[in-house]
Amino acid sequence: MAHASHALDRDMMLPPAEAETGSGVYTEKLGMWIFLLSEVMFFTALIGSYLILRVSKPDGWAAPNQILNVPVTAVNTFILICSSVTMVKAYAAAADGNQAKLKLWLVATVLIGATFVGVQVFEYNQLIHHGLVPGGFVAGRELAEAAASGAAFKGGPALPTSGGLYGSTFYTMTGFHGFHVTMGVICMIFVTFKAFQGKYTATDHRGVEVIGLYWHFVDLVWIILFTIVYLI
Amino acid sequence: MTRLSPWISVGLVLVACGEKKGAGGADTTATAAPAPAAAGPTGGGSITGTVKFSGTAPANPTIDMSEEAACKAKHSGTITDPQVVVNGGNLANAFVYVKSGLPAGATYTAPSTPVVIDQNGCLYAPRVFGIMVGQPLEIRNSDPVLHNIKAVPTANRGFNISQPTEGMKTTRTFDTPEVMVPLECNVHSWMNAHVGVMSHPFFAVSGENGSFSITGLPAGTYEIEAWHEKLGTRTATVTVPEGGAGTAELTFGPAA
Amino acid sequence: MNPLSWMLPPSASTFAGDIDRLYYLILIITGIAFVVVQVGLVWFLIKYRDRPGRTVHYTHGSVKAEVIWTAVPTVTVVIIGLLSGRVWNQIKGRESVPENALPISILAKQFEWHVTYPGPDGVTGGSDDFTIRNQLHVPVGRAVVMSMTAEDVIHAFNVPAFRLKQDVVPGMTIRAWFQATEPGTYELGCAELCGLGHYRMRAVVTVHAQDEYDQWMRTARQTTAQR
Amino acid sequence: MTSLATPVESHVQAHPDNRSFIQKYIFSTDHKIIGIQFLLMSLLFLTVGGMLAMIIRWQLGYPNKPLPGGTVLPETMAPGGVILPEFYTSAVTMHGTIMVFFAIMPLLVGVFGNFLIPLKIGAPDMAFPRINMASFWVAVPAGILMIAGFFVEGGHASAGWTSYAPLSADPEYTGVTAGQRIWCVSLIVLGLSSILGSMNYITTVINMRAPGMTWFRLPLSIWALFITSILVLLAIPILSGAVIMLLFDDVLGTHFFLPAQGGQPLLWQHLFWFFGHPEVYILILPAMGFVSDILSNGARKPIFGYHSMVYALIAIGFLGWIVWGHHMFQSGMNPTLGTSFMISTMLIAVPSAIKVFNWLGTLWGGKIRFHVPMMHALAFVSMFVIGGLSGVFMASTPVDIYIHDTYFIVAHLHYVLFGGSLFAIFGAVTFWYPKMFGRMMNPTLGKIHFVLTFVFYNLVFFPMHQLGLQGHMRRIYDPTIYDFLKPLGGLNRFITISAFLLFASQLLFAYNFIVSWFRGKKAPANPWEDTGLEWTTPSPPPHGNWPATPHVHQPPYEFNSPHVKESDFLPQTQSLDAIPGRSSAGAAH
Repeated sequence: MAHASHALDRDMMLPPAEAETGSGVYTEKLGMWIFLLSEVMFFTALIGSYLILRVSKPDGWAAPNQILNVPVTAVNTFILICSSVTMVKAYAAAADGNQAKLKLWLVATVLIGATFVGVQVFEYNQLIHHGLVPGGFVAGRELAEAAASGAAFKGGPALPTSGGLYGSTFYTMTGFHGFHVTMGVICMIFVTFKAFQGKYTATDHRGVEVIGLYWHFVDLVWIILFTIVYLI
Repeated sequence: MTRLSPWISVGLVLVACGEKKGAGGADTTATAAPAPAAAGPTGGGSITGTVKFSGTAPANPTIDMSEEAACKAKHSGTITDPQVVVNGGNLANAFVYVKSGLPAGATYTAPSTPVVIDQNGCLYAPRVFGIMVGQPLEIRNSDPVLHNIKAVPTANRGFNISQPTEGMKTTRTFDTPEVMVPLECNVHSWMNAHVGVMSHPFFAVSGENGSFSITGLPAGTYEIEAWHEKLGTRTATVTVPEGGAGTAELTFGPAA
Repeated sequence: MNPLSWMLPPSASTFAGDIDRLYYLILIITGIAFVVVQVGLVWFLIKYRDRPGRTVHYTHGSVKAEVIWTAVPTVTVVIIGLLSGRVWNQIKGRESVPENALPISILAKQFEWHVTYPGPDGVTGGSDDFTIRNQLHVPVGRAVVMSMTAEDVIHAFNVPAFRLKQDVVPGMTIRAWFQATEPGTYELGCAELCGLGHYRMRAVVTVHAQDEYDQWMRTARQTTAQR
Repeated sequence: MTSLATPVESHVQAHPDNRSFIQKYIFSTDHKIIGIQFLLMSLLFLTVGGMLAMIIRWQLGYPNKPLPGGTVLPETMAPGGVILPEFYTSAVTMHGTIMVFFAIMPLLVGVFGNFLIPLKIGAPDMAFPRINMASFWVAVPAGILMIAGFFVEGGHASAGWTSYAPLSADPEYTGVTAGQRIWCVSLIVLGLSSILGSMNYITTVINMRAPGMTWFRLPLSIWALFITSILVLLAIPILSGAVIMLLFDDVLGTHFFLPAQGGQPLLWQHLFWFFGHPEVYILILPAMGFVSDILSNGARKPIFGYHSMVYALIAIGFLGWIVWGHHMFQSGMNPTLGTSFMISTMLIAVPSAIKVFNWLGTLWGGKIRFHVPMMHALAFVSMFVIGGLSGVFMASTPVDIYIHDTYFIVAHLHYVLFGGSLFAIFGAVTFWYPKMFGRMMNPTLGKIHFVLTFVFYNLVFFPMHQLGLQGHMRRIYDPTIYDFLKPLGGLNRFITISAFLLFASQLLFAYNFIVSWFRGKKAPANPWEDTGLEWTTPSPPPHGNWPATPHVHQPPYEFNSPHVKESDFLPQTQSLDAIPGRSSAGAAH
């Protein structure tokens, strides 16, 4: 049985107190995994509702690229994936004890994450300008006129006569994803500050690993959302 | 409330006797506009006139009140919904109000005396009336059954309140002028009333004989409008001399 | 009627037989389980109460007992489930509506039932239909199929005497059928909270003998046509 | 697992306590204080929920008669004391919401999850003490919001605790604007608290068990809380997602549940009950756990069939996810789905039956001590049987056609939630009260309270079965509108009178609870002669719980073990090797 004479000396990535064998991972990491399970269920509720609504009313949706600007979002998706790469780099640097690289990659992740959110805000702006809001098409704006005319629109079929479900699901799903990225960026800034204070060592870099888990999860959710919201 | 209800009941019985006689409930004559309580310009002038109806009045729908024995007992014979009430070519229950012509920026203070709407015999009384912005509307229930009164305005804040027992009173106000705010009861879908919310006190409702009178006006030329729940609106221009009376006759035809 | 009875109130539709039988079957099964468990519990409490000289039978359990009391409830509920499934399909199954059922459509709104009867053409949806508020008239001994929808919120069509309950959902048209067996008047109430007037959302169901129904139908067509 | 000859010196966990008052009792990270905070808050909500129940009962027993003392209520709720239909629907809604989310759920999970998990598994505190503190202080604003809703214009939410859309999604249908939004926001905030809490419980149980506390040495209360936490973790986010969509429908004009542009009212029901059925088990599983602990203690016997009890818990936790459709048999859902949901629902009766028979098996051959917690635990078993059996009626789809949305359902759910959960809570509070406050509750008052509660409880809820069988609908303001319900007026009044007496009986509990806190007899470390780890540390335990990490050598319920003769119980920390002349053989189960 391992005896730790002093809390500060021991490897904090081991269980904090003498205990029966648990999950084999340190508590913060286990906690994050469990928290992410909860997040999975949250997005399941949103995505599941979207799929049910969409399957039962197939004519309520626009084709890809009619309303949403897929190329811009594809680039944005690539940006977000890059941030996962920089996150992995930051973790590797932390595990190596390479402080300079840790700071560099963390800052990069923060910036790229913020860029993603910025592009999403820009996208929302454009959509609202064209007339798509959570409640559907805004009367008098471009999209509402196009939907009312019943004519083919932007290389696709005619727009659905009501954009209600389209706007509802689009903004709710992408909005909550964006909210999660924003929260991630805020936490990441906090972690970056701690990195600049030299709080992460080769033996104890729990914060970096835990935020990394969250970050990859948010990325993964986006890839699913991008596929089902933008591409189909 | 209890003091009033016998009279209203009598009124309702009268209504029920002759289909074209009464205008429903306590709506005896034109609802007098509340005395102006200062602020905006007033005067001794008035507009009087008659709301007419030409042609054959449409038959009013009958109401099957069999499920509400307590209400049915307040009526006799076939109960009809007094939507269009015409007496000898005169149209009752038209809301007449000054639409324009008052000095710009004139403001009028609402009186604190409430306007009363009663629910009696499962009908609203009065059926059409006016109220000033901020003036209390007292809603009464003289029936031993549940009524809920739901206002479905476009400019004002709506309300939906219930009065499960006889004798209940509730007060509400409106804060924006609106012609007209429909009032309805979700329990008895035949029950409808309309209230005109005004920023000034110059309005009236045509009585049994179609007559109306708007008093207290300063001299000037006014556009007045008559609104009827089924027949739409008619407008007229009236000039009121200082201290004198202008007259107007507004004629509705059968609904288009 | 004895308010403390475990019997179901009188019924007036063809569903009642099956539903009531199932109810009584479950009542008997659960009644036996109830008595066995409660009596056993009380008996144990008396027999094994703490008193001088009592020695405890130290045990961690018995696999045999576990198997028995897993198997018996499983078999019982599966049997109840199979019996129920059959009856359920006869009542609510999509294919269960009899061919010659009389069509009626019902619109539920806060806080009324609007019943639309077919005109002389015998089907609902034509211009000869007529609508009556809060009154459902049906002939005895003939299946009636109702197409139900709601204008605003969810309501529930509930005639206890017919043992029929069906939510009425805005945006959906739900079909439900029944066949009345006893002429008379019954009450139709809303069973799904639909707002402050929910409790007042009541209508009368009148079951007529066929000739009386035809007579009623003629009169109703005339009076509603006059409106 | 190694057997250790003597308790091993390990690193020190309890440190000198030099925290300030605020750190110690207000913004405390100590799981025991947080548990007590949850206890006080949820007992307060239990009272509010109970008062709402009195309002409901008054209206049903004496329709349109002024509520005694009702004139203190504002004109928008009860003018002249006469309860308005809109206030009645609000009261029905908030009684359900408050009891489920702010009373029973925090009482079971918030209070005892916090208090018991570290103490029973031998941990110094939760895995994340600060997140634990946050989970309480997030619940507080949620509670304040929920209460505030009563005082806003338009009144509180009135679409039922299930908030079926579209009634809940558009203020036009209820006249309630702010109240419904507050309801939504409060539940979203409370959901965050629950998720933080359950994440903590799960991590703690997995990673912080004391040496020797293997999975199958966990007391059933901890197993139950563990399974419950998993259900909370996975179910609450579904509710949050659904409530967010509901809120958006109202505030942002989205169309998820509004049919005008293709939204689906039934989608709300599917989401709500996909959350809601696991929630039902969240509200009963911990109670089953506490009752198992108390019954074994009272019977002075190991729990009968420990392993099958654990598997039954797991089975209920698993099956709970595939039965939600049984709330929707009459909803217009495809009837074929109804049949499959019926089968899964029927099957869930099996693990429940296993638990009941195992409890009886535990009593069989025991030496039963009738202390107050034991009485409540026995009442739980008896009442849960009734609630479980009445569930079979509505599981049968054809019978459900008749009894759906009637008082039969009300009777059933109260037999489970009051007869079940609340009796277990009374039992658990009295059982662990000495550990929480270091004092004993008065047993005489406790017994009087138990008897009165048990009698009046049954007088209130048992006749509701009959109301339901006569077709009495739920949530109706005035049953006398219906001719077929008129003969039930007397029964309704009888229930109302019993309900008021039931409520009054709870004053005894409140008195006992408060007075014992200050005046109660000082509690020894192990007043009930129990085997659990929490009884090896003083009452109340110090910050850090034990001077040294306890080591576990025994299964949880070793009462009257043949291996010890000196006393009739063998604490989990007791090594048989430490007792002269004993060997560990045979004790390991």
